[in-house]
Amino acid sequence: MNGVLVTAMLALALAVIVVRRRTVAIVLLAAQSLALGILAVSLAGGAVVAIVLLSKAIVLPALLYLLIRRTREARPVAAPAGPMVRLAAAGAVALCAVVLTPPLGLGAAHTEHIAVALVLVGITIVIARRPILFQLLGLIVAENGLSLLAVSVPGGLSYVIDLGALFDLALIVTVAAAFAQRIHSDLGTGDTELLRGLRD
Amino acid sequence: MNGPAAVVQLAGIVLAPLLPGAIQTLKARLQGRRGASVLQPYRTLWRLWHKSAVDPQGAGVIYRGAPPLVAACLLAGLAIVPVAGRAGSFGLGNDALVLVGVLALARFVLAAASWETGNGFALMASARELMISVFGEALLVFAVLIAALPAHSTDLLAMSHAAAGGHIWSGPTHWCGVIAFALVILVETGRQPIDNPDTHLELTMIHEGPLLEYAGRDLALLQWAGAARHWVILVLGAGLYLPHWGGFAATLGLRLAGVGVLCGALALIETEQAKMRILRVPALLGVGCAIALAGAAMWIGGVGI
Amino acid sequence: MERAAGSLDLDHLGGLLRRMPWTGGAFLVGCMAIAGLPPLNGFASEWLVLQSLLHVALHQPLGIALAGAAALAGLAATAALALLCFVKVVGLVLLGQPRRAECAAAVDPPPGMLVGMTLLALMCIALGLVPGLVLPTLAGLAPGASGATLARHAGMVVPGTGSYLPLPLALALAALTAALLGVRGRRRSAPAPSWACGQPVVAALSWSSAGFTKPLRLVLEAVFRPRREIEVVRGGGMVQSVTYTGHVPSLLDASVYEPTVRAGLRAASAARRLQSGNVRTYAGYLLGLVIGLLVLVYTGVLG
Amino acid sequence: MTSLVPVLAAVAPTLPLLGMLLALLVRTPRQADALVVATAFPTAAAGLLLAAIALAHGDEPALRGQWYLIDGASGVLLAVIAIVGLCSALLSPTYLRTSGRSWTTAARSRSLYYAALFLFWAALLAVPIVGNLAVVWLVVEATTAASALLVAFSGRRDALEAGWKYLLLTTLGLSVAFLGIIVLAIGQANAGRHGLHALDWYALQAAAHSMPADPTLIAFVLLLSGLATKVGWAPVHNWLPDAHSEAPAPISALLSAALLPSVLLIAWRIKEILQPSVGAGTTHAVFIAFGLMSMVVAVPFLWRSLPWKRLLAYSSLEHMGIIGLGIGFGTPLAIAGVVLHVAGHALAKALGFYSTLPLLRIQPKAATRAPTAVLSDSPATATAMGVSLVALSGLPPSPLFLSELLIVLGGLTAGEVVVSAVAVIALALGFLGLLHALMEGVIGDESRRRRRRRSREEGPIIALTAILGTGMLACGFAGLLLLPGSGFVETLARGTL
Repeated sequence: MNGVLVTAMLALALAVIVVRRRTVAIVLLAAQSLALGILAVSLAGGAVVAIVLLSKAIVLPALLYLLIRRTREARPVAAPAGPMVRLAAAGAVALCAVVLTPPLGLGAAHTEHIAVALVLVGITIVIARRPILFQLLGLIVAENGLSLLAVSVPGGLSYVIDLGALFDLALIVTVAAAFAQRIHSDLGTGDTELLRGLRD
Repeated sequence: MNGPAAVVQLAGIVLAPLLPGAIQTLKARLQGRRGASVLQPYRTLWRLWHKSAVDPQGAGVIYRGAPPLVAACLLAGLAIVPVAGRAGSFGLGNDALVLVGVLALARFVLAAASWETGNGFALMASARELMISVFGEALLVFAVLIAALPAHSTDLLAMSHAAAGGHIWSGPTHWCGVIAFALVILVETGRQPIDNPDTHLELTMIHEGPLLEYAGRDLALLQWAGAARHWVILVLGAGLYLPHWGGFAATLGLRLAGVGVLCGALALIETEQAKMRILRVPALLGVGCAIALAGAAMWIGGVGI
Repeated sequence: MERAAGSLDLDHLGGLLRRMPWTGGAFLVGCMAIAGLPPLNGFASEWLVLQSLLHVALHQPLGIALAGAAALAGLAATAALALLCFVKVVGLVLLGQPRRAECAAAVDPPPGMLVGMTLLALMCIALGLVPGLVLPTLAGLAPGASGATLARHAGMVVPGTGSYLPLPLALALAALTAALLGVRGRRRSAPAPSWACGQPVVAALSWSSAGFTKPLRLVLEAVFRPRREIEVVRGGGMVQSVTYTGHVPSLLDASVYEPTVRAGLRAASAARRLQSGNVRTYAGYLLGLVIGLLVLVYTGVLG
Repeated sequence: MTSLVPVLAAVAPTLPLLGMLLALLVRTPRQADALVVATAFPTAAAGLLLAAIALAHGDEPALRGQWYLIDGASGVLLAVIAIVGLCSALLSPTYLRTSGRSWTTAARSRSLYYAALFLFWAALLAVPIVGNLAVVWLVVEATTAASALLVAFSGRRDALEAGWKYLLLTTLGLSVAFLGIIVLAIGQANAGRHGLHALDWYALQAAAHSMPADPTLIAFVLLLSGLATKVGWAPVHNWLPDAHSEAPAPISALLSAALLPSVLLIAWRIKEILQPSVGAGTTHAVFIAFGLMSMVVAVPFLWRSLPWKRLLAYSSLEHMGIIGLGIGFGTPLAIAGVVLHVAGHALAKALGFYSTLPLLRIQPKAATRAPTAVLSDSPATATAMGVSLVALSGLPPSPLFLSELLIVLGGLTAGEVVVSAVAVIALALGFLGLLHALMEGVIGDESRRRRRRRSREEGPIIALTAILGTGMLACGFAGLLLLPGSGFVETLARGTL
């Protein structure tokens, strides 16, 4: 059961990098967080962990959806490369992660590989997608990868770390949302390609 | 024992004008002319001594002081060069490099004098002379080095002792030294291929240029200095690079014979050789330096000692 | 001299020795010392360097010995070059006719300015006459000095090689010059213009520094590689004017420094493309770093 | 005295948090400024006192509490953060008065600025104090959020771009670092130690020998590459110049002088802890690689005539490289150099950034183009800029000269001759860039002497130059007399916490 959920998380991450519309991407991300929440409950069942992950599955997507409504996009931002190229890149990065990570001490090597793969795919999403929202989604995917590994630590990390991580993620996402909204009102679009003023 | 050696060195003062005289007479005879007698330089010195000097416009202390200072330098040179392997104790030491320095001082003073008078020909001549001396001094120092190799010192006495006997001639180094020093003799005495001593065309002069402005006793002193330069270089050449052995008397005889041979050789070269283009002279001296360097390399490499 | 003659350009001076005896004298001593002429300190130090090079040629293995021999000849040639250069400087500045009105009216500066120069000139002469006193202490300073200090006396006597006794040499030269002056007696001399093929001597005939060094520059053309532009202006079928501008480029700057600086700046501007401004490229650098380190760990290079 | 430590360790970070809350409540700008002064001084006092105690106890093992751990290095950093924080807080009113437009309306932006500043300062003070690796990560993540807001405070498009890049890149880096922390947590959990205190510095060091080799190496690599992004080492340094040149001057000073070295302290402690299991060779190689790369990458950028703050940012890149190199060498001499370098660099860089305020008033275009002949406009600003540039370029009176000398000597004693040689060459080339800025920007040529405009704003900059200048000289002499061979440096070099 857990293996299926973990693989589903990776599949959802790869879907996020492919999909064109922002709302669909947010739904995919919510699904990924939900899968993570279910996995956490089935593994350790700690109350705190459950609350944290369920809030990640619900509150964050809601916040992002709110952000999209305020940053209306005339036409979706053109992607630098075709969806298939992006998918191939993400797949390659995931494969690298799987090959390169040695056994990290968890019983399930599968979870370790997927967790590291998720973090690296998160970074690839930031590289592959131009819109600010997708870069933010990449950030959250990487965060989900971390939570996946954190959840599967035998005995679980202490609640202080979980709550702290959630608080930090919330802080970062709100600040990022403020940035996204401000940049959108300044530029008129969420495309980061226009943000290239500072170079040497 | 230094007495006789000192006497011979001092005799050099008197005998010096004999050398250019001998070379001129030999050259005349070779060219089928009767030529002046060997004592002609003495007569010119005597004549000049009794004529009045000249004050070119704007001539100052350097112009008037140059002839005595140049003559003094050459006298010091005479005192430094040992004649037959022995030197009078004049207290000036017998170092070859000091001799090079003294000759350089004489050249400096003459060039300064030509600047003082501002005479175009004198300046052109001293410019050429100093240019040639750049390569000439390098060659002279090379020759000194080759002679110093067996002696391990630049002291002329030690060098002439090391050059005594026949053993030194077995290696190629000494022969390279001979070639190098031959060129040095041509440069220092200002003989035909490099400079024409008896030219009257101011544009071609090198050695006589600065003497143009002088007359009377000043000119006599400078002419004597020229002759003394011959004596110093030829005696040095004979001492270092002509075979000699035996006691003081034998060496002295051989040394004077050597000087005679050198005068003959110079006369022969002067008759055979036309004057070289001035800008080609450095190339010739460069070849001399290369030969000397090769000789030194063979000695250091231990070839044929 | 700049205060008195208003300019330091060699071709605009002349005849300062008679008008500024103290400064001229100190300048003359300085030039003779640099040119390495015997009674002064220049020759003493040059003599020591020549001796040391000779020892290098005598005692070192072949390669170094040859280098020593070549250096020996090189130093002698340089000394002659210095002699040529400083005769020219002395001639242009101190001797001959003044080339400008200010030089004619030049006078010695007040004593305050003279003290320094004269002191240094005297030190040049003093050091030149008795270098032997200073030599042992200087030799002791050399790193790894074997402690075999040289004997301390006026002249320089280096055991196992030549000896240079400047004091007796200087005294001999002075005495002989005085004697010859005495022998020459009162100079009966008539004023006469200096010989210029019978032409009256005019200022235009006075030599410049370029003329004096022309033979050397011609001979060493391959080394100097002088650049000269000759521009002939023709008008109405006649040559109106010919302007000649020539200069000797400094080799090291042209062939070493400028190319290096240009290459450095070009490389720097190429390297600056690293900061391209695109946030996605920057994230790419992070991904590359992480994967690179993981590869290093995987292949065992790291740890 | 040590009984005070737990109290101070708690008070130092919480005071600014209190200030943050008050800043959000306060209404008028004048009240806000008064609040700043009211909170800045006590916090700085607490920080400095704690630092003093830590430095006094430098040669004994670190002061350890239930949740805090303070050793000699954290003492130095606490002092630096307190001083630079105090100066930044006191200069903020001047900045706000002259900064013109900002992110939101005038009244709201001032309290927002102070709130973010105090949160940032509190988190900074917490970093050297907190004794747990995971909690330190959380605090650093908080600093990122707070400082991202401050970087984009001026609201211009460039500021937004810089803020977004800073936020995005550093958060990604920290996620990678957190991955490393979790791998360590797994190792600790497998060894039977659970909960928060399994990740305490002290607990990790105790378990260092028993850690499995492979996972620990992966953890070390992930942690280092993550923290490298935050420290601004090449090749992940790209956010550094943008963030520094767009942030308000007091914030850039805090970023460059305090934040980068504190994250470096974390990396240093991780190196000390994981060294037994990962192997000294690897840790030294990684640090030396990062250090050297940063110094070499900084050179081409320093050669261009950069705007003033951007030049200081690239100089920070170079100096963080030097500190990384020093830690990589690890010999006592190098460690002495590192400690002195952190202090000296902080003061010099802070002075450089503070001199931006009067500079921008004199030459407004200096924000986007290199300053020219500042001396002719305002000698006071020119002196401040000149003192900071001379100090940063490592000319003898500045402590950085001594610290760079110590680091290179340390490198030679560690046998890293080639690395030291390359480092010295990189330093010399970097020096060319700074020298160019000094001559062109600060002094400029005589011909363009414009009439001097004396403005009343020059008071603070003159005071700051004097204070920070004497601070630097004091650092230099303290470093010269005390550091090499002292117990303080021995314990740091040994690395036992």
